[in-house]
Amino acid sequence: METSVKFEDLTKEFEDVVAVDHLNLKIEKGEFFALLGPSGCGKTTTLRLIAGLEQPTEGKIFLNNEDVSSYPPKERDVAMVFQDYALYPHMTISENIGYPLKVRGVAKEDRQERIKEAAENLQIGELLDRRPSQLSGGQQQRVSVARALVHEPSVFLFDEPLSNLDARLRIEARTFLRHLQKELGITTIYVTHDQSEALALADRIAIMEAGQARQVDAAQKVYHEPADTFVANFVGSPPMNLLQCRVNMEGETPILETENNTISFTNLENRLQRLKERDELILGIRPEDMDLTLNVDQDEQLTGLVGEIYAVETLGAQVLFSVKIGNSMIRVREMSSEKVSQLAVGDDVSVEINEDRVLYYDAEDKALIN
Amino acid sequence: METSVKFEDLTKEFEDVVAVDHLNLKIEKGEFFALLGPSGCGKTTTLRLIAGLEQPTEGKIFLNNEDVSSYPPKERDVAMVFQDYALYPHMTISENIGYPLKVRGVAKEDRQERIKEAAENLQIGELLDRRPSQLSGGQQQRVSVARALVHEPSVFLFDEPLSNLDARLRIEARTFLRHLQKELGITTIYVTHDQSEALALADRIAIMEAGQARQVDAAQKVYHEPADTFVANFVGSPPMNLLQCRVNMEGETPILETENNTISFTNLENRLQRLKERDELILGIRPEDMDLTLNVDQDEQLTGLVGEIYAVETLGAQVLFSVKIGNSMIRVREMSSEKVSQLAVGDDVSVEINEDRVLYYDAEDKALIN
Amino acid sequence: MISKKTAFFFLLPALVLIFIFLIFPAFWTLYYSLTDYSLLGASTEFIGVQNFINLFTSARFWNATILSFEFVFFSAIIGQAGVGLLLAMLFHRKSGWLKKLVRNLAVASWLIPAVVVAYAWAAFLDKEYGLLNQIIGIFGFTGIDWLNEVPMGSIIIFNIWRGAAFSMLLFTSALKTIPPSHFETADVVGASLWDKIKDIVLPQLKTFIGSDLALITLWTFNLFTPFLLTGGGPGRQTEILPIYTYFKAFKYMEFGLGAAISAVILFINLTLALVYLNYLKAE
Amino acid sequence: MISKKTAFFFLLPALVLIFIFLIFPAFWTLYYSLTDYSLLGASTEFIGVQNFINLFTSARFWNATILSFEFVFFSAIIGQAGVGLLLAMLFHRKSGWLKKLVRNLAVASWLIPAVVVAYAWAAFLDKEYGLLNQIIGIFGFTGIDWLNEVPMGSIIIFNIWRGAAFSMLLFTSALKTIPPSHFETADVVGASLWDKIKDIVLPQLKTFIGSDLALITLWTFNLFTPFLLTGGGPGRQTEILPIYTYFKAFKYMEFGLGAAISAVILFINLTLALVYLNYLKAE
Repeated sequence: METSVKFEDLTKEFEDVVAVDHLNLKIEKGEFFALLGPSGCGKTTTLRLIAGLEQPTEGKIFLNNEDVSSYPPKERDVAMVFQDYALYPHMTISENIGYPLKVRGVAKEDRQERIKEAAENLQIGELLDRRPSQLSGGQQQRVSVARALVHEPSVFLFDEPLSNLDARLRIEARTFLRHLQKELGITTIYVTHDQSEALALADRIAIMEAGQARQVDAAQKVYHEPADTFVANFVGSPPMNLLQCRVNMEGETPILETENNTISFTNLENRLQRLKERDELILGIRPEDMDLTLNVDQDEQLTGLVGEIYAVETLGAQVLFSVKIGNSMIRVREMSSEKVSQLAVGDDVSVEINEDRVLYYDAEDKALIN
Repeated sequence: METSVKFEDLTKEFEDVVAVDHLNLKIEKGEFFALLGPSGCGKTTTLRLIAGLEQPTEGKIFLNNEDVSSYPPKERDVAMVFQDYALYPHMTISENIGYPLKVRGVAKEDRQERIKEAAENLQIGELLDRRPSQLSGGQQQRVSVARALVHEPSVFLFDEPLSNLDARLRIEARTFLRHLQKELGITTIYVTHDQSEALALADRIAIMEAGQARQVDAAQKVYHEPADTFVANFVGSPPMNLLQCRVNMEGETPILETENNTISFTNLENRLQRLKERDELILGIRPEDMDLTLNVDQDEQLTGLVGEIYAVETLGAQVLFSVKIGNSMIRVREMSSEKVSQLAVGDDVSVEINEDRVLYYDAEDKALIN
Repeated sequence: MISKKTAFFFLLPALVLIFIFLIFPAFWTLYYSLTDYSLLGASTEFIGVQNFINLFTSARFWNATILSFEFVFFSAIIGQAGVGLLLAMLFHRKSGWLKKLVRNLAVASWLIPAVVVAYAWAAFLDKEYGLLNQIIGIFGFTGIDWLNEVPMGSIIIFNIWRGAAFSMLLFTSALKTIPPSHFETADVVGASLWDKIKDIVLPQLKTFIGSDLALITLWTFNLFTPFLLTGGGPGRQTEILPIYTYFKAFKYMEFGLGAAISAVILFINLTLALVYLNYLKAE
Repeated sequence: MISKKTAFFFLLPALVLIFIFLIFPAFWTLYYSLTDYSLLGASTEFIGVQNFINLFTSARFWNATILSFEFVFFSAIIGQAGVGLLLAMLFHRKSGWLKKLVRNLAVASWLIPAVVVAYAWAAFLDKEYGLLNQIIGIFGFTGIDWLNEVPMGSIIIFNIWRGAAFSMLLFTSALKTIPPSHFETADVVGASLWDKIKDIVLPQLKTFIGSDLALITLWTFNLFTPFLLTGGGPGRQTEILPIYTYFKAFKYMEFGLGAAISAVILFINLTLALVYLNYLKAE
């Protein structure tokens, strides 16, 4: 596939902070690509480097195979949508959308036509004579996308464009953006700190921390196989449970000892190799891959993970249990049901793990063990 | 059960706006009660009326069966936690927590002891000598709860206390608050615009709009049986699908006609009565109560809801499909699976509905038909 | 924070004072402007609009009025607001020692009493010993007696210097109210500096520019300190309205006429204030 | 917004001007303060610290200095800042016509030229025709020649009136920086008005109070307009430092001595500014 954007050792330093640290990435033509990470991870700086609003300290940026590292913004053929929409309050919607064309000296009739086309694409054709202050947040957001669209850039840059919308509108705008991007097929780079937004929108996601990409993969893969514990802990709501444990070999059978429990898995063959040679591991288990059972008989000697329910929270059709096991807290998500509704705070429970879904991370470098 | 807070016809008018409109509510002792609604629905005004920060235009407020409508805030025995935490920047954490005691003239040694106790309850015992600016958002939030706790109020008032935290911290703080409230057993009234927060935290929820309560029920009930279409559309993420349709009786068999489809349900007996006498209905179906099937043979005459996939979004372990059916958009949530991953934008699909979960709303007054 | 009753209790005397000190003097001035009140005459009599007739037929009054408008236009509108806006834009979103230095120097200019400034200027511009003429001398030119030969120019430059800092600081804050994304959007689409000024800065700072012009116009119109530099002279070349009033009312004790001039100044100021207010409201 | 090169190109002349107009006059003043430069004398000679010795042994200089400090303390610190803070607190989180009226009147006080105000005050306080004495007369008291008998009091009240509006507006904005939840938290726990002032307002407004005091102290210290009201008299009862400088440097052309007084004023102002800056930094 054709490459649309490429970084080679892209680095940006601000006084004493390295915001982007030797980043190497390729983004395909037509791809919806998300830069995801906590604040200060360098994702916005990366976007601004692509736009030319910042100059790289080191490294190169290629757009459509051309080295644009030293080009000013206007020569890069990109369009940017800002978090605050950046609409000019004294211009009408039509003037706002047409501004990039006006600056580039497009003739008035031609301009009018392209404004109309962009506005219809965004379903805001009837708002053209209003001013930004007369529009709702969702409509303003669409106007800012229309303005980016109108000069037919080869790359779209989005800087947290949905974060000023309320929860309901955000979901609607998300669906709309996802649909629009697939329809137009314009390469899109999307910065967000919201993992659910990145999962929902992007074809591929780069999860960033401290200026580096921890994982670059498709949304499903990022969710189901986080490359390290940072990603595992950042993606998912609530995030993956991470359990520190020691490996104890009883002959050929590995036993995992956690703080005050032992776990042994039945289906051993495929795990044996990766468990055998290590002393310490971190288990990663998503909350939906576990199940709770009430311990009726308190005297019985229990195996597996046992603990006490710390809190019960309703999540719509599901219920989230926080279970205190020694000093760690495990979160278990269950579909609400007759059985589940009987579990209450303070109950002693066993946690069953869906063995096939367990991931193993190295206790040293925190990376996924394959 | 004992009543802790009661409103009788509580009304608050501001110049030309009726913020709270003849509200009647009873909140039990020890209950975690949420006021949920969009901005401007009157939820915060209601909280401020309880605190005594606003005076009601009409109606009465009872705390522990005493009419406190005309009492100043300090005589109401409530404590309030604000969205911005309202910590005094020039005081240490210890002084902040102890401020309510100092104002009430509690002796210094006694004060120290109670500050320590509250701080330990909130697990911030080691922060007492710091200043608010040295604390993270989550720690500040705990300090503000500790300050509310220290004067042992009979009612806790929370005004969106988690909305300044990031997504990850919010989930942790939510679990902690839920646990703490159950442990202390203090009646808690919690204002939020975030439906997931209200569902997770509260025993009961009042969903407010335009100063009135549209539904007052347990979290599970609010989710599974919204009392009207406003609640149905406000609770859940994404919200319930609402489908307008006409009822056509074919003899004793009701047929539902939507814009360009017909639906007939097999299990008729229990529905007959409520469908028979009406012309128009609104069907309410949660996204997780539907299923998609790919229409392989395009020529076949299909019954049920048929449409085209408009967008596909990953939601962690699940996938959200937006399906365009005529002019309406239906959202369907599926567990990710082999079958589901084959569905793509533009595919023609049939939508199957889990009949037992369908809710019926009156097309006129938008209320649930029981 | 304070109950209505307490507030009223504190406010009543404040209101009475404001009434006495602000409203009453205005009426008092108007009343006296219709009399021949003077410390030179024996008794005070009501003479109708005679003072105003005298004023409006006096060449000296018209000279003062025209000079005042010249002074305001060149030193305040063109000078202070123009220089202030230019400096603010130069430093917008920049940082570094240069910005700090200019800002500190600007504020420092307020530390110095007008008397001292006027004094330093008088010394700077002095014909024989002044620094300016000595510098000019180095280049072989003959010095000029600045305060006598270009007196209006001297007090205009003096007032620009005194006031540009205010406009600069006001516009610096004002520019911060424009979100950076507005400039960056313009950068990405390739707008020039002039595009940005025309399409972003001027339209969005209209209110600030209006307020700034209103304030500095009024201040400059009412400024008495040029008196320190030129005493209104030479001749009457720098006798702006406040200096003219001073001569009439204080120096020669023609209180009735002084009141009439005061009334005219009040009227001009009110008119200017209303024009600006109207402009600001239209936004 | 502007490239570094362009900025430098514009800034160079600005910097040169600032250097000439601000830095140089200061050194110039210091230099002249060591000479006997005067329009009366024949030639200018270097006389070392003689001017300063003359100054520090002059009773008139000490009188002016003490009067200046009195004037600043009573009219600026107690008067303007105190009245301003009180008014700001009274109106905090209130709305209504009273607040609007007081604010508009406060701003309106800036519309009026100092000359006109001084004039109205002179008329108001006049012994025989002044309104104040006429009011007093109604109650059967004998009028006082205010400007002659309590001249310092008169110019102090005059300056409070001119400046309280500034402090009030500054503190009004400052109070808005305290989140309402801080006051409401205090309300819920039952804090009294005094608790709120002591525990919330004063600690959180320290910086604003410091800045306000710094500004109004310097302004008042440098104020020349009391001259309009009393001309420094009667006798030397209101001859504050700027007026003293005026007499020496402008009226009697003793430029060397004038430079020495200017240097002393500059020194006092710098000291005051540094004290305030230090206090603000400590926050």
